[in-house]
Amino acid sequence: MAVKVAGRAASRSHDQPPGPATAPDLIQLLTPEGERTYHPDYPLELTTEEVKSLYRDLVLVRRIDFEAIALQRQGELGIWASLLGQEAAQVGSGRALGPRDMAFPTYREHGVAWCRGLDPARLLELFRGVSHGGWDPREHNFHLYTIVIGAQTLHATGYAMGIQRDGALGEDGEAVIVYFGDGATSQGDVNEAFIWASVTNAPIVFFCQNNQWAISEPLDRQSRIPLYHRARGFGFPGLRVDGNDVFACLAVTRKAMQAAREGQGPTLIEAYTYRMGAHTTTDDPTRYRLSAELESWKLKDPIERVKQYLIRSGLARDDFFAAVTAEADEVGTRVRTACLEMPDPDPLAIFDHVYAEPNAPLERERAQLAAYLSSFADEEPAPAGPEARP
Amino acid sequence: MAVKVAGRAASRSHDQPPGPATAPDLIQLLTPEGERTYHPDYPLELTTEEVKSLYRDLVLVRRIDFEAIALQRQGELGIWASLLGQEAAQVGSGRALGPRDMAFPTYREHGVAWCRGLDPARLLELFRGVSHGGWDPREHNFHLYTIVIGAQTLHATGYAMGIQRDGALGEDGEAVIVYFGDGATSQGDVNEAFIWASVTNAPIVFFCQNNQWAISEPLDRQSRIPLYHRARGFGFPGLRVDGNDVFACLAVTRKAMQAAREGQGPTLIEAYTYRMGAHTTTDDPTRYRLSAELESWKLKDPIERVKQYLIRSGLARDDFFAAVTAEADEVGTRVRTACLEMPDPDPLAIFDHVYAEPNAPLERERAQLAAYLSSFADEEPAPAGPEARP
Amino acid sequence: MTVLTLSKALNEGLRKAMESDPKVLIMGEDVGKLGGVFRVTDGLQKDFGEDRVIDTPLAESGIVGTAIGLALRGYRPVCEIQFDGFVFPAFDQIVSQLAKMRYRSLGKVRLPVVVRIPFGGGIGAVEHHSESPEVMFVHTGGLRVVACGDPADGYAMIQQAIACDDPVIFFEPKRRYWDRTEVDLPGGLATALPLDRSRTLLPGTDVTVLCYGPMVRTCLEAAAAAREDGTSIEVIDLRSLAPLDAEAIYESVRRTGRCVVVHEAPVTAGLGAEIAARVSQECFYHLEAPVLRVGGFSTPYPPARMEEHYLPDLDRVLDAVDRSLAY
Amino acid sequence: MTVLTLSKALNEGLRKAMESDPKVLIMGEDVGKLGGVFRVTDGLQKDFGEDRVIDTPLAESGIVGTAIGLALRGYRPVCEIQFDGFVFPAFDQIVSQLAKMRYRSLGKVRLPVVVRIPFGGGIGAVEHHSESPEVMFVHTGGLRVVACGDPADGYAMIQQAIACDDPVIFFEPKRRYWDRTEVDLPGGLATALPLDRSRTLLPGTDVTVLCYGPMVRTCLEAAAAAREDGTSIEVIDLRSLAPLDAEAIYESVRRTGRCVVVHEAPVTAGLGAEIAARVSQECFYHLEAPVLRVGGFSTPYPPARMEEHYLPDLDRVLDAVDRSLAY
Ligand SMILES: Cc1ncc(C[n+]2csc(CCOP(=O)(O)OP(=O)(O)O)c2C)c(N)n1
Ligand SMILES: Cc1ncc(C[n+]2csc(CCOP(=O)(O)OP(=O)(O)O)c2C)c(N)n1
Ligand SMILES: [Mg+2]
Ligand SMILES: [Mg+2]
Repeated sequence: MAVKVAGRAASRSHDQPPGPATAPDLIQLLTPEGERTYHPDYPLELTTEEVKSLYRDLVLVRRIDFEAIALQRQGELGIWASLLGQEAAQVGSGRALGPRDMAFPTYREHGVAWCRGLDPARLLELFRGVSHGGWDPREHNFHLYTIVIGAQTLHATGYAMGIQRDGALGEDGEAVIVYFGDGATSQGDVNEAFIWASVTNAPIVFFCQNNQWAISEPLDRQSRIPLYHRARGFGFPGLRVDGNDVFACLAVTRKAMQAAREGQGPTLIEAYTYRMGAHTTTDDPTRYRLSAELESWKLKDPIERVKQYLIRSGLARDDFFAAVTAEADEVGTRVRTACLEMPDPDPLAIFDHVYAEPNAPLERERAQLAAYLSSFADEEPAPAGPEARP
Repeated sequence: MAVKVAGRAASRSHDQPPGPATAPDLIQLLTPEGERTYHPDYPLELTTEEVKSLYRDLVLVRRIDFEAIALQRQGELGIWASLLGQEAAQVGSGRALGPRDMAFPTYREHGVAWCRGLDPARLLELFRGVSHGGWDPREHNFHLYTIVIGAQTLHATGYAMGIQRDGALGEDGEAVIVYFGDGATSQGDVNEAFIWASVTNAPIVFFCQNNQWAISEPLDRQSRIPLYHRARGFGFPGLRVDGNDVFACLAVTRKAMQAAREGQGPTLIEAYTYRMGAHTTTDDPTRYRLSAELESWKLKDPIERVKQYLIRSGLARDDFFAAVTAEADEVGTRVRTACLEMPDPDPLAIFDHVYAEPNAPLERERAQLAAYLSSFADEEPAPAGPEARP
Repeated sequence: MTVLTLSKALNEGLRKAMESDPKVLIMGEDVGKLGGVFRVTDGLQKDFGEDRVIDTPLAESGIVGTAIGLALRGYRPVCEIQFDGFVFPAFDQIVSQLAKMRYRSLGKVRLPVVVRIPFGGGIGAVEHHSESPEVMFVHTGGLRVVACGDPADGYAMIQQAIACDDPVIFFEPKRRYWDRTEVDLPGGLATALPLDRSRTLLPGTDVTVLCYGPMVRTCLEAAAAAREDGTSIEVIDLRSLAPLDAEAIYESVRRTGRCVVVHEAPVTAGLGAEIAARVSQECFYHLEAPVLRVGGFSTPYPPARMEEHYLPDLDRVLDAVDRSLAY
Repeated sequence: MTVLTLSKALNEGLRKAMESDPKVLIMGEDVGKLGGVFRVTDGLQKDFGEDRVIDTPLAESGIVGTAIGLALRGYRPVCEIQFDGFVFPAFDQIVSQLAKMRYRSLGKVRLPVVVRIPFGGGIGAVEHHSESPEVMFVHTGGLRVVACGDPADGYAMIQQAIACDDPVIFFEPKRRYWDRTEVDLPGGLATALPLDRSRTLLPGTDVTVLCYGPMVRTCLEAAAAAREDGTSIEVIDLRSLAPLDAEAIYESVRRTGRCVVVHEAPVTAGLGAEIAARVSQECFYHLEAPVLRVGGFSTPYPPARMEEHYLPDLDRVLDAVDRSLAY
């Protein structure tokens, strides 16, 4: 009963694994084999300590992610959005930020959160259902997770307009980075953010992690040309970086952020990467993609290539790798413990923080719920969930 | 108290009249002086009759527009959105359409409406407040006016997807044209339409009349690069045509529509023109733009140049021009009479056409209003407006 | 009779509609190979092709806006909004275009578009996945708004909604997707209750309880518990939220003299307000107690570990019934 | 005391707020040189510069979305939505972001954003220029919703809204922009009525009439006419639609025993429904008649030449008062 429509774009190719992006497009400083390459525009110089520290971050954020997946499987989290495969894009860009720069994440930027210094337990609160986020964005200059696709791109642009108004530009100035996915590029809000940023020349970097999939939809449902080209339609530069190359992500983001700080306006960075896991723990990617694709991307693993580089160039030995693994286990345990120890919120906290100013009708609702709940006080313990009572 | 913000785009230039678009950008087949020029990609050949007929359309739609402005001044219309200055963009593109093509207008496409064969009186109904439109889009393949900026671009794209599904593509196939303004390019919806059209390769032409202003906002509030470049960010061709050149608008639109029909997908056409009048009859452009700008554009008048061409090349003489003027007066009178003769709608028609299927609560409301109105039957005539009774 | 989950019943209803009318299309995010995050469109792309089951770009305004265009061309699109909280980017297209184009055209345009929205909480989800925005559409003239409460209704109502020449906002109680009941698959729609009619699920004499969507099961359970205490609750599933089957409601309340309305949406300016206002007026001399409303609080939807206290449950329904009886 | 139009009073209020707090910004379409289509921001860009009075790109989601970002950075943006019907493209940013970010952050984020919306009909406009969408925001926890009814309130309330740390949806009755009253310009806000309080404009004993925005004048005129016929109407301007000043309403209705709510928005699921539901419950034993609602019909807003029959006017208010008294 399938109908073929004339004049459609060439048939979609998501049964074939997306090949590597064509060479001239892709900015790369470290090959999948761990070979350091050089790019005239991105003369990145890293000390051994810096490379090791990047490696450590990559390993640690992957470990936190694994722990969270395990916690979800054990019923301790409601859901988890894994960053597996995107560690380099997140750590590379996250480490490119200065302390005064502001980052606006989606729901998957656990690696960036780590680089900003946010306690991973705070992320788990959200996925456990204890809060909707609840951290103070100003504490680490890391905004709350945003779940509505694309909405945060406008917040970030407005924030960048605030930096302009504060006179906080210049060599030592501030800039904003905002994260979003390949699917998000189709949302009106994201395109409006491009317009605003371009028209106001706002100090902002649009960091798109193209992980090839928006849940089950391959990239060709969102665009028929590479995403980084989108920027040129709005009049600012766009470029594509190997999203599995932490060096390249660092160098490219650093440069774009500095340009933004210095008043040169927005840049779109497309980090070409791959979502190695399911969309979230409730997703089943075997329904829509072939394992061959996954296999081909495994060869480009963002952590393995740094390890190879460290080994090849004799910068690190087994004891270093063992120490990082041990630290990862420690962090994993800490995260797990923090998760298990999280108290459930007080039911009456439903009414907290709705308004800054007093709100009489709401206080009345709070009092009513309090009275209602206390009417059960002498009965058996409250039911475990709304459906637990028959 | 004005604050200067560092790092903003170079200061806006709307105190200077926008100059002519740079030559290589602008597709032109007839100079402001009425000289015919040639463009390798647009070898337009027109018979004398065709040129005269285009001239006639230009004059007639301007005359209808004048009549409507006058009617508004006399209190017969609530408001009017003048097309003055945009006649060539509308007639050129409108005449490029085949009868089976579908056009989606904004609220200003009176010239396109004319080319599609819609009785101008129907337009006046809307601006008089007798209906919200009320014509059948299928009758002339001319959709209803859409007032919410940009919304119609998605309708047009969906319609074009329907053409694909109907198998109505090919040399004799169908395509869609959708109109919108320079301001509209900032709306999320318009950008989503670009995405949809690109991803589905829909048979659609996006026809943007860049009349330099969105009410009081000059183009630099919407974009820092020429609007036709927007398309390249989405992966389809964009081009800029002299919007005051009816030949060029005809040729460019004809070619883009044929490409769409043949399955080559969308094109963005930016018709570079100027809103010679106020945004609408309630607007006062002296508050925000200089008369020098207007004066410079008067030299590029879309009608005058065709007249000069006809005279220079000896294709028409005074009797022709006199006849067109006479016909214009006739059409003007007809439109005026039709407007004055429009009956006010029956109050109970408020309840008509809300639903296709019966709706009991609404019928009850209708009955209640009927009873209420008839309770005044033996009193003095109903008040003229809600505020007329003290 | 076949026993089906609500998700599967909707799937079968969609399949039947697609089989009987080639103009029926399905469009949305992940509706194709994945079959939707709740599997409501499972297998349909495989059987009807990519041109009839369309995985769209990730943009809800685009989904509804292009569906309007397809309807203008003669198609009958069924849009899926992935979760309730994501209908808002499409809000403008729904309230200013979908709802108004028939009126604008003096009846010359019809827009048989169905917008399916899985709605409500109780699944332990993160923010924006548990909203109940139905009253905003009820307030918008030109839309029909319905909610199905069980698989049998889901199967019939989705087909009726697709057959309807008006735009229909179709709410599906997401936490009931895996509930099962018997569904009369071969049975034609001819014998089905019309789409704009409520259904009395349980007759009763003491209190009328009105509900829809996810609260239908909750209220039936409450009625069963109340019966043991000797209270006879009449449970009416509203099904159609716009237009309301008002006469049926009045008839019941005039009999019982008491009315409780239950929904998950915030009580403040929720659908219960409209019902309470109407019932208070139309049954003024019959009411023994004010119409009481049970619903969400006037807050954003809380984090999952608090939702059991936010959502109306059996106890809160019974509490309201008791309060009503105490007048 | 100075006699000002509502438009000018709002303009003066904005000016005062901008003078006293350099973080206050104005943003929207045509708010700069043009001073807004209703001239509410007239002269402000000239005096405060283009960085504080920002002509934005033509996109309402962008306006509200970037305002949120500016608020995160410490600014207090006042967004102008050009007409009521154009708030819907910004709906998602308002209900899912602006309303919820404080809650999401457990109080760590405050968003002192004001969204100004000229609303209502009666100006003979084309489609989408006469809407009254206020109840949709009232239904959304986390927002404050207010409507000013006259120049004096406009002047004070806009300053209070800007000073408020919560997001405020600020409705301005567009057909009253050119109405004039005395405004106490030098008078400080200290003596002004708090933003969340209603105001009894006319005391009365027979019927309580509740109204806001454009209906304030209409109801005062109706009360004057009724007085001649010997009926004493108490007119209350609600001013704050969320939160409602509920106790003041109950107090009045308990005294009069009768209540009529008047607004332009469709009656179906309008704010009147919420008020009727609450009053019916809280004043159950005091009501001599059901709460009656006067408002728009359950249709899209009609063409201008029919609006006089759609809009509540003096006669329709009096008709409802008579019906209430007849119980
Ligand atoms: C407005 C909106 N629509 C739908 C969703 C449901 N949804 C959550 S994630 C997602 C896919 C996002 O894809 P992408 O932007 O590529 O980011 P990724 O998840 O791949 O990191 C969808 C459709 C949503 N969160 N918000
Ligand atoms: C969504 C929306 N926002 C605001 C308006 C008010 N408005 C009407 S026309 C207009 C300017 C449109 O400019 P442009 O797109 O350039 O078209 P033009 O009027 O110049 O033809 C505005 C802001 C509207 N109609 N719709
Ligand atoms: Mg993705
Ligand atoms: Mg324009």
